[in-house]
Amino acid sequence: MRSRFTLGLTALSAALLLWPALVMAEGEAPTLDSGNTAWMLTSTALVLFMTIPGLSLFYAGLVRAKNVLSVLMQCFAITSIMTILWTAYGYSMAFGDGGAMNAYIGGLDKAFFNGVTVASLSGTIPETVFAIFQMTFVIITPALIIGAFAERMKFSAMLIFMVLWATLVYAPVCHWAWGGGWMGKMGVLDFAGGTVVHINAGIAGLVAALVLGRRKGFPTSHMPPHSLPLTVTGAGMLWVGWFGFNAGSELAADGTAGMAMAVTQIATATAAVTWMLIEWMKHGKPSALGIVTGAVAGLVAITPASGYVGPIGALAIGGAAGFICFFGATSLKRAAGYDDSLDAFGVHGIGGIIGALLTGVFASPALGGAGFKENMDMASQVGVQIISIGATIAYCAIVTFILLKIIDVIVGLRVNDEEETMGLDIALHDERGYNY
Amino acid sequence: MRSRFTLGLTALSAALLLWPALVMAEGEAPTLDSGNTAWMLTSTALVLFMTIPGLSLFYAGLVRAKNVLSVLMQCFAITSIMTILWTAYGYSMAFGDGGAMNAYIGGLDKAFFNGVTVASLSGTIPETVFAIFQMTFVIITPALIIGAFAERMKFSAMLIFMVLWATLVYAPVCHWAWGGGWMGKMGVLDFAGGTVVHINAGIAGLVAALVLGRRKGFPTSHMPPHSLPLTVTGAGMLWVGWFGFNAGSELAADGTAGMAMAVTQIATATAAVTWMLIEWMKHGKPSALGIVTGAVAGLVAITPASGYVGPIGALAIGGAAGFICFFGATSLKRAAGYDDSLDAFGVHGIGGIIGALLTGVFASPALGGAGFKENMDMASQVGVQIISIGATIAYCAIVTFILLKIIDVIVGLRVNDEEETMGLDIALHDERGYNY
Amino acid sequence: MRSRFTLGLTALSAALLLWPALVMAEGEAPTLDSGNTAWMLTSTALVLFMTIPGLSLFYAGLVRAKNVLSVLMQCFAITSIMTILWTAYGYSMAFGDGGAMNAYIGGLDKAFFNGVTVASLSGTIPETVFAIFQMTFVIITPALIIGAFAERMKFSAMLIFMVLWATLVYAPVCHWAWGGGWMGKMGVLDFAGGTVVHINAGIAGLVAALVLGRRKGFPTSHMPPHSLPLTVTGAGMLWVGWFGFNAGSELAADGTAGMAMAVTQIATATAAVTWMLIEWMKHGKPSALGIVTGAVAGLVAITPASGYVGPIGALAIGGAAGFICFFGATSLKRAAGYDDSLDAFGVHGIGGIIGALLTGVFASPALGGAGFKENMDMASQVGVQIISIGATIAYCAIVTFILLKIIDVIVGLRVNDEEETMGLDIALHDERGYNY
Amino acid sequence: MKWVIAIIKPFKLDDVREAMTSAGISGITVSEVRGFGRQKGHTELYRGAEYQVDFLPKLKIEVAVSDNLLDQVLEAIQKGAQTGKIGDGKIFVLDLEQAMRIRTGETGEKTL
Amino acid sequence: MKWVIAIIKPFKLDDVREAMTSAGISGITVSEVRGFGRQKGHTELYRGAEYQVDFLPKLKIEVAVSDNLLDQVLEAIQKGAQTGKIGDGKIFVLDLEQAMRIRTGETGEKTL
Amino acid sequence: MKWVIAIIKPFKLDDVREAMTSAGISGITVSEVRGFGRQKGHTELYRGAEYQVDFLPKLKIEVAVSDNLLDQVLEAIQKGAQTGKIGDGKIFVLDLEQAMRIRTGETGEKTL
Ligand SMILES: Nc1ncnc2c1ncn2[C@@H]1O[C@H](COP(=O)(O)OP(=O)(O)O)[C@@H](O)[C@H]1O
Ligand SMILES: Nc1ncnc2c1ncn2[C@@H]1O[C@H](COP(=O)(O)OP(=O)(O)O)[C@@H](O)[C@H]1O
Ligand SMILES: Nc1ncnc2c1ncn2[C@@H]1O[C@H](COP(=O)(O)OP(=O)(O)O)[C@@H](O)[C@H]1O
Repeated sequence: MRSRFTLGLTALSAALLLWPALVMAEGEAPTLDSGNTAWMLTSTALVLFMTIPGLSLFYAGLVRAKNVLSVLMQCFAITSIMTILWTAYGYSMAFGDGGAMNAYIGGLDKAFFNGVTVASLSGTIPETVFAIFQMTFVIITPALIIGAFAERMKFSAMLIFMVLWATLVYAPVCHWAWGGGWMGKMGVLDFAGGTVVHINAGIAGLVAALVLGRRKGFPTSHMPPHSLPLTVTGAGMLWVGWFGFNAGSELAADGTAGMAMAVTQIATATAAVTWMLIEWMKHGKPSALGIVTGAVAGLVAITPASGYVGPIGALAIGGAAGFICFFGATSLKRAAGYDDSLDAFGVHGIGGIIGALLTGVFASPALGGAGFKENMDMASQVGVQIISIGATIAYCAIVTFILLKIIDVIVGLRVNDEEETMGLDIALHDERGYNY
Repeated sequence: MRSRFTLGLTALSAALLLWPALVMAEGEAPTLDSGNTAWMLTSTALVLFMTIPGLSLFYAGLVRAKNVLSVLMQCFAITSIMTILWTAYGYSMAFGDGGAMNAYIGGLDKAFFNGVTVASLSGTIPETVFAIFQMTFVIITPALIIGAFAERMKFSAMLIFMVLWATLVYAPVCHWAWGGGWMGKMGVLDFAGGTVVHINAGIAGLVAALVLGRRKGFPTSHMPPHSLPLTVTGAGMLWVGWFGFNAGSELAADGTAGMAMAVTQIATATAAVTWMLIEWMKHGKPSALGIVTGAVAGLVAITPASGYVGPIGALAIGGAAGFICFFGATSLKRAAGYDDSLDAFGVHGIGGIIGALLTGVFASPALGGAGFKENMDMASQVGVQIISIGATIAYCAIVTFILLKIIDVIVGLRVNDEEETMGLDIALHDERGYNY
Repeated sequence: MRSRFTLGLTALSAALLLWPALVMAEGEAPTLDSGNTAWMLTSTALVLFMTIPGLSLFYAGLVRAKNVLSVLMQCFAITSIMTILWTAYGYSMAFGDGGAMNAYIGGLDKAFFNGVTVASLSGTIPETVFAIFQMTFVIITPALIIGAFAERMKFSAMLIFMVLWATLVYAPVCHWAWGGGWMGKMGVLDFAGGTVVHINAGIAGLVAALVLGRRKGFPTSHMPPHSLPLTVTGAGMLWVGWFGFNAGSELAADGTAGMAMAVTQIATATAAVTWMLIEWMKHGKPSALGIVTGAVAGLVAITPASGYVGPIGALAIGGAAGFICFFGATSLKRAAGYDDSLDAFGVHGIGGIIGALLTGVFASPALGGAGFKENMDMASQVGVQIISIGATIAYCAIVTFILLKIIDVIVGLRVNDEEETMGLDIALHDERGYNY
Repeated sequence: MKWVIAIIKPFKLDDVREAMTSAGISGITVSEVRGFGRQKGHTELYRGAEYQVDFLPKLKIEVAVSDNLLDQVLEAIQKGAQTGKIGDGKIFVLDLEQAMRIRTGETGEKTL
Repeated sequence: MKWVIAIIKPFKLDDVREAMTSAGISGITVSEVRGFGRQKGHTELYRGAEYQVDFLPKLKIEVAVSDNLLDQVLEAIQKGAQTGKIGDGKIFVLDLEQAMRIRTGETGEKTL
Repeated sequence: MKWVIAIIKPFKLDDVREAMTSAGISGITVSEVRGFGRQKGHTELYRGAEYQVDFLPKLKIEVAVSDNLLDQVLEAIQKGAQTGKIGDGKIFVLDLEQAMRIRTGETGEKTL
């Protein structure tokens, strides 16, 4: 996310620039821009829309009817709890000033939105808007993880885990990349959350799938999605909402936001078509679940790249994501034998890694990109990307593993066999999804 | 809803302010701001989205399968009819000049959008945008009421009632609070519709539930929601759309809009979590229907407060709404024995009262709020709030009661027993919701 | 779509205009306006939202359960393929410079978004945004067509047809009207796509319905919609998204955009109510499917008119659309005997023609409109509208027919009887919509 | 033993079950069916296409009873399901040769 | 009296009902079932997980008939349901001991 | 011939079908039913309104068998469906008088 001004200056003609340029030269702070604010208010709504109802429907359609509410409820509860957590201390830990520790974590100076008033600005938009835009990110990231352990985790254990995970994994990694921490300082390119959101969620999901173990009956008995229309609807909503995610990460309504939206569209479509074609060739028929999964893989992969690459980069990243995630969510999962129920790792983990890596390549101006960070070339940029990916994977995997093990001892992670057979909706929530 | 300028001035640095300040000093009218207009166009779309599909899905999921279309149809028909009514005379009655009667009702000078041209402004946005933004409010308010009499009211009677109610209740109360009437003059704080929308709808719902009587079989036979996934989806859409409702009521993309969005998010999440925890403690399990109902209660309660309170106020109002509405929609309803089918009163009526009241408290700058109306302190502000709440309740209850009684005599309010058993979809609309 | 400046100038007071006016007087190009850009980013999201999930749900609910995924999949695949096509050459063919052939078709100078950079502007918004806003139009137009041949067309044939149709029909007609071609030069008024989108899609649908023939069992055996709640939800989404379609076509957040949104709302509501009342009178009961179909008819008809007419025009156009399309989708279809499964022609074809025609009438300032094209009166404007409608119908019908015949020979258009009986979901995609 | 099949109106299920329980029945099986009979159906109308629906939603109750309970059970079902209006449904009795409880493998009347 | 159970292909319902009505039947009960038999099912595939579905959607028709109508009814069902392709289904006949109309309490053949 | 009706727990379907196939059965018909019996149901709670659900989802398997296969089939179903916990279900056997294959019109044991 970079200042609107850098870009704005390029785009504006000299005459019109004269006056604000003079003002800026005298060291004035940026002022509120109603257009940028309008777009960021909208983007915040769009990213919230990604989680509820978007992602929650996408996931809900994929589980069996007896677990449909458990998934919807998890997404809704995460949305609510993360809002409070972010208000209380998350925003401050991620974007506050960490003093001596600032390379690793922010401070508590902004706890309970302390000092964030109606008049506070963050660049050209109100700081409240920046804070809640970022809030929608800390909402969707844990929600993505639930895809990995759907249909078997206790609701209570899930809540405890998510609170700890957001505090100990999300907030620090977010600070590293965007809040002034070491990763950003090192020059990582992560426009909208390749490391912070998707790799983080994907790895946490993989660890959770391994620690919790497989669902009863997996993989011998078949567990078809109970309602693919819900899933396809959710996928459409994710696609639309993702415009806020990626183009919103510019924090302004300008040329970069426009390009971010364009490459998001192109990469997503390319990944969807790629997945469809591979499936058509491999299995003889293209499926609705296939094409929407491909689209999500494309959305994931373009996320870190969206403000940095051009149309050509989008085609390449989309194609790669469709191709590699296809094997991640099918062959790899079957070969390794873990039960990543809804492919949180196969799509978000793998897609995020592909995207973060290729951002280092297609940011190249020669390939239509916006350029590398200062004093970097493709090699050094890719190096920085790899370090960032590696650090995120390692840190996230270790902390997630420890957290899950501790929670397992204290409250237990899984429902018992009878509850799993009966379905989580009745077992944990005393309600049924459908009464036709 | 206050002028962008008041706030803008605070936020802008002196240097930049100089020029527009001079201009304004010369008494120039405000000019169109594309950023504010962009946000208000978006907000209008968001608030329409709250009714169709948002609220209509929320309610549709809660009824039995044989009545699903009746609810969807009522919401859709209300959307259409209110649009015509607002165009023809509603907007003029609410926001036109009432001359000598202006304290109570507007005039007909703007009937059929007379004088509202492409060039008309309302503050910094086109007047067309203001008029249709307000139109989305007169759409959702009657739609909220149907929750109280779902599954038993005649479609024809419903239409007649809504037209009369919007004319004789909504338009005047809207004028009182926002159109230059006595309530606004008295200094009520109602940012986005605590009295106008929610108390109004909730009270009308309660009266309707009492006049129509209970559904056949209530409360002995069980009437479980036929599709909670629809309800949870609708709740998510309401949450997202509500950003337009509350942050849009600022009529600008500025710091107040940002804060309104932030407190909306915080109060909603707090109410949702509060409801979930109470249910967990009282019944042993938290439910999906519970958490989403809590969220709606939070959205309702923060509505009048959204432009006036800060994060602390939001936490308090959300907590109070979750707590009190829980008992309103469960214990109170059972104790009193009325059949408010989908809890229009329990959630909107009670939540609206809580919010309108607490706005008078948490607007206090000492509690992080934006301050009371001129020359008011907390006591006098709360006094004004109470008078406004009381007047709305009394006026709405009386007129609603009279209207329903008259309509009952003329066309009859309820379907007959056989139609109720068969379901309204077949009985009134000759169609069935599902043909699997 | 006209420049924000024309209108802005009218609306702005002299003092504030002075400075920018001077600048413009010196011949400066328009510069990026963040407010307009914010609105266009939003509009792009809204129009994508119309197709996925909006239209896809609208159509999906109308088919039988065994074909639900086929429809969702077609919409999703079209979304993806059209994105790639538009990026590769569609945008260039429609909006590029066609040199000597420019009256009929654009060139390939902008293929693969060549020259469309972060800094490129289209008026006051980034060109990327203009290009993807237009992309969402080339997505929805083919998606509309599938309503005509739902439940029987091969997926492979559908894909081939759509690629060729978008290339040979959509791109040229789009260029004619909006890209600098003969129709625009002649002075056609088509604000958001009466000819380009709706007549085009409706006629292609009619031809497809005739070439493919009826579904097995039509019209003797009954094929009730499998889930009207999906359809009503989709209709609500279409309505909301259409604000981006129509008000977005102004390419700015200004008074014309506001009026476009207002007339969209009014015409849609009027058409919905009109349809409801006719059905009530003719069949004794109003239906949910009826009212939402009426709304879509209204949305279609106001599309070409939205930037040119006022509230009175909207009431008239909405009423006409509701009335005439009612007979188009019921009596006409039954009389003629073709199987336009989901009424792509009955609603979009007929509604588009009504709207395009009446635009020429209600653009009249005497009727509250924005005025005719330069040097035109109502007669000449209606003449131009008729020529444009006629040319679109003729060109589209002929090319569509030829394309379908060729594809039928090469890969075959229809699934076989057994696949049709079994349902396209299993037959073509190896999946089932629902597993309750 | 007898195998009793009753077709009833859906909203009468609770009444019938209670009546049967009072008659000493401890297990029944219910399924959703569509019935065609003297009771008139309704018309459905979708975009002008009319459709006469003759099949109405009914519930089918199946219960295995010992011979000596049969009469009481028939009476219980009839009482519970009756509204006196057309479409109340039918009760059918077939002979049941054998019954087995899966859990224990026991057979005969004691399994009912 | 006889209790006739027919398993048929879903899209044949209208034909069968018409044939039965012509044969003098005034009431039938239909339910949705899944059938496993000689007719091959299909494959479903979700993200690479293949699943062989052997159960096909069928309709079960149940009808009580008087002994003298039995043959005509069997013929009517067979004619109405036949496509000649595998999977057309089966008809089963059981003995029916008693029938009662709930509304009136009458029993015997006249209730059918 | 016999008409065998088994009420089982839904997740046991695959086991039962396999056991029956091994016992020589080539066709069965399955439907979704709700069972009321000794097995306790559960509570549902919607906005404070409690509801005791006594009906549990079960599957009903219907199969026509020749007399000589009956015992093996009963054994197969019992083995396949048994979990040893309450609610495993029941098997009922009725006499089947006649069977016909719709496609061919053949009747008797060979149609099963
Ligand atoms: N001969 C029959 N065989 C099987 N089911 C029947 C028969 N006759 C009626 N039914 C079932 O009983 C239901 C009620 O029958 P109907 O003739 O409508 O009213 P009534 O029971 O009052 O005579 C029908 O909907 C059908 O499900
Ligand atoms: N022995 C049986 N008992 C119960 N139902 C059977 C039996 N055999 C077949 N069916 C039912 O009849 C349907 C059709 O049988 P199938 O063997 O596929 O074809 P066909 O009827 O042409 O021989 C099956 O799907 C199943 O529902
Ligand atoms: N007398 C009966 N008639 C018909 N169905 C029965 C009868 N008794 C039990 N059932 C069916 O069998 C199922 C299992 O019975 P239940 O008493 O719960 O356990 P168990 O089979 O272990 O004794 C019930 O849910 C019901 O569907």
